[in-house]
Amino acid sequence: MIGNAPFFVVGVLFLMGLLGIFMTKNLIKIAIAVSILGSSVNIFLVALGYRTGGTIPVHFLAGEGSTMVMPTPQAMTLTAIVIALATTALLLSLIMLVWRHYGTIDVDEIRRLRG
Amino acid sequence: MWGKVYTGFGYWDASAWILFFFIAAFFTLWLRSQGRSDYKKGTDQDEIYWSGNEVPEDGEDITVPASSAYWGFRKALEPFYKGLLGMHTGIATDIVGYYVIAVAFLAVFILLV
Amino acid sequence: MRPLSVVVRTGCDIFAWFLVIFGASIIIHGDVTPGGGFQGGAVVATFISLLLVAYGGKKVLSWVRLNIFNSLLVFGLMLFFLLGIMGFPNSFFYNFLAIPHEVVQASGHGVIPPSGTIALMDIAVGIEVAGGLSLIVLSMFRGIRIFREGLMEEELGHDR
Amino acid sequence: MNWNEHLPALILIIPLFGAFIAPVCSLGGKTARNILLVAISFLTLIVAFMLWRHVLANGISYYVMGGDKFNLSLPSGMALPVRIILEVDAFSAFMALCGAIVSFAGALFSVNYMNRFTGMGRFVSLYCLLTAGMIGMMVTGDIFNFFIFIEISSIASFGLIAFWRDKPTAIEASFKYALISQVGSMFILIAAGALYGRYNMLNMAAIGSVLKMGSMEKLVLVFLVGSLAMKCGTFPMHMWLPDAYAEAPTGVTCLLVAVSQASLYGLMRVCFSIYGATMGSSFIPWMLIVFGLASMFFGVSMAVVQHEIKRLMGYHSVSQVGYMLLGLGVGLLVLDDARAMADYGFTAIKGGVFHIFNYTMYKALLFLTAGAIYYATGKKDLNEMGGLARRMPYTTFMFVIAAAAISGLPPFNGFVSKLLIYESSFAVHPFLAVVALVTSVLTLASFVKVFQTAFLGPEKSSLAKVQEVPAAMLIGMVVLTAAILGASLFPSWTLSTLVEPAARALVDQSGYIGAILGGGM
Repeated sequence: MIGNAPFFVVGVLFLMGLLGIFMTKNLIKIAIAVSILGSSVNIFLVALGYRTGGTIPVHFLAGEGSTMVMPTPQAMTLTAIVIALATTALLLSLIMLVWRHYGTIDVDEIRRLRG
Repeated sequence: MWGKVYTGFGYWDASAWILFFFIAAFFTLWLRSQGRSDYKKGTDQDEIYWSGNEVPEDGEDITVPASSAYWGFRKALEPFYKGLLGMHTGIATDIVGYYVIAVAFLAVFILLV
Repeated sequence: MRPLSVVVRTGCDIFAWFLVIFGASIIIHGDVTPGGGFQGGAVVATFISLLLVAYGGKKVLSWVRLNIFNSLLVFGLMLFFLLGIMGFPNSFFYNFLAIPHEVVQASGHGVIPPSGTIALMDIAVGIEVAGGLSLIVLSMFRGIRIFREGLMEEELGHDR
Repeated sequence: MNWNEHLPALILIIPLFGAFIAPVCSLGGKTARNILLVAISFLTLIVAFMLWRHVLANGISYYVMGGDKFNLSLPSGMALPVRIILEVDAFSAFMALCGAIVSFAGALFSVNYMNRFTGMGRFVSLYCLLTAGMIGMMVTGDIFNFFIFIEISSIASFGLIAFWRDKPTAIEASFKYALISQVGSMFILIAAGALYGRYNMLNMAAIGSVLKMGSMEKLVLVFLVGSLAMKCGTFPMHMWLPDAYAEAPTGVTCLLVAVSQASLYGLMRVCFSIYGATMGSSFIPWMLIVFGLASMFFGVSMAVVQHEIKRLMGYHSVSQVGYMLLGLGVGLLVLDDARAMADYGFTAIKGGVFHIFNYTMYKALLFLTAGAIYYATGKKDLNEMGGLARRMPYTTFMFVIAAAAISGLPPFNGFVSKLLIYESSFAVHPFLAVVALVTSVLTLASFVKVFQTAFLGPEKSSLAKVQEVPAAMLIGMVVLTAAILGASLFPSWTLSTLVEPAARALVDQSGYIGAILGGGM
């Protein structure tokens, strides 16, 4: 049961991120919610990779242990973090430009394109 | 290369269509060539016929703009379009909302069936 | 952003350089320890953001040239790319420098086999990320400053 | 060394190299940069063509990044494939060819179209990156790499949609796309992670070989299908698409069409090659059909009432994607029923795949003609146009061809693929074919409206100085027109060489799996 705790955290964080996107009107807060969503997925990946009693996956430093933690999910997480960083930077830059053009960061008022 | 495309119920042959096109073009051009070239220029005979009305000098004002095209169609389907246009609010979180609802709908129903 | 107090600035003067060294250390040891190109590069890039916070944008933007970071970015990318291409004719990204660990242990030079192109790629990525993240921070900051002071950048031919 | 073996890697290397070298090249001035843009996309096209020829001649080709040899998918003692593997079957090669043609046309068009704007070094860089991401999505054989390439193409397209950053609407469209695609890619990443946690591997073929349906696999399927359907603009999730297509610079819109097809490719890869016959229930095929019908009908009925030219075409993209979903969904529905498959299922898949080719070509051409009108007149609203046919005869000619093809008028290629879809979906239920026919009629109606208001009618005094667009833009359009006319005049040749191998590869799940798991032993 306690082994599943990370996945509960992942679920809660994921729902928090989704709710944050829908419930808030401030664009910056929406960007933060998207980051929370990304973090929850990263926790999910890291939690998947862990094997109980596993050692580090560097062959020469592993010591006596026979099971190693798979490095693939960690590599996936790092890649996902890099991508999340790029998108966060882009989202924040876009929000900056939105504020420059519209004079507001209320998501309900940024709707010149509709219909 | 010029063969037929079988659809399982019938077929489509581009070369037959092209043949038909040339035949039709031949007849059209032949009919056109039968026209008389000895009409009197500068008289009523070379005026534009516009449903018996006077032809306006500048056509710019009497064109139907694009947003008025298919006015009747839109009028007849007004309730439909009201709903459809009401759906496209253009708010960013609504767009995400439709997506998440669609995924949630799929997720619930695939587990049920 | 205004410059902060003299205490902060002195602290920045003393400690900011160590961030670069720390980041470089992470980059160079990327193949044997946790960390690597991206992490080390991100640490190096905090140097610029620290300067921005402590000294304010006006001064920092007059100190730095964006083209330097741009060329760091391109240089890192091209180095990475070149290392990938040198894997031909075996395959793209083939590790052509790697030495199997039996050979290393037989020769008696240490226990950790050289990782071949992985370390070099870490360095390339480190340079690229350091340049790129600094560029991101500086450009975002410049964007805010242009907006604040009403100096819209000159844009050619944008006919709305 | 034999370059043919390295083609799957080369097709990624070339646009990536272009993206990285572009900042250096733009120091050499305008000409060097334009030459780079066109040369890179042309080289990509050539490599895509060679890859397609190679795949047709030698079967599925795969490539192990960083392996001792390019085809060492199973190193000694490994039961599962390791390393990053690119796998190109006939369907991927077909899609990559379509994408490369569109990328080339868009690059040629952009040379003149973007001439008066600053920041072109970044534009070239992002354009090449978008091409690389799009082609990467099509050639990768690994579900996590698919996520990476989808993100590369998304990030590049956010930048390109917001390229005119002094236009408020462009920023708004880019923000909307960024938000929804970020949420969508998180769903894709969760799905990839869940598959990894379950089966300890990420290779699509290897996952497909061991997959067993359970609750988690069902959820993974839903997440992947939902997110990728959003990316290609299916009905309830389509609202970002007209905004983004209308506000991006036109050369980019043309490429975005191909990028949405790459998402559709991913959707089909997941449904046919990973899940395939093990999918069990017919829920997902029916949902694809329903999504397809909804996109077709509602997309086109929104398009009829638009009066901004690129936005109208954006709604048509929604409705055209519906045809492909209908065709491929009908094929998926009868995947494990050999008799129905031979009867009409394979025809539906052929129709869907052929429609992908046709759609990519004529929709890209339509966007390019809209861009040419914008370049020549500076106007986007149809209300302010009129009588352009006299001023821009070549553009008008190509617009007519593209509009006839998209409305499914015989003898154009759109008619052939739509005919295949009508006649095969009719066998499932007549209602499907009826909706498809009504959609086709409404498509014709809305393009008649565009043609009549923009090109016909009396000349407006405000448009008296309009001239035909420069030659490079026309050449970009001619490339696509030639593709349309070729597919129209030789439909059976196109079907047998281009479409049928792709459709056969899509259906052949065991072939896709066997190529990876049988190699390198």
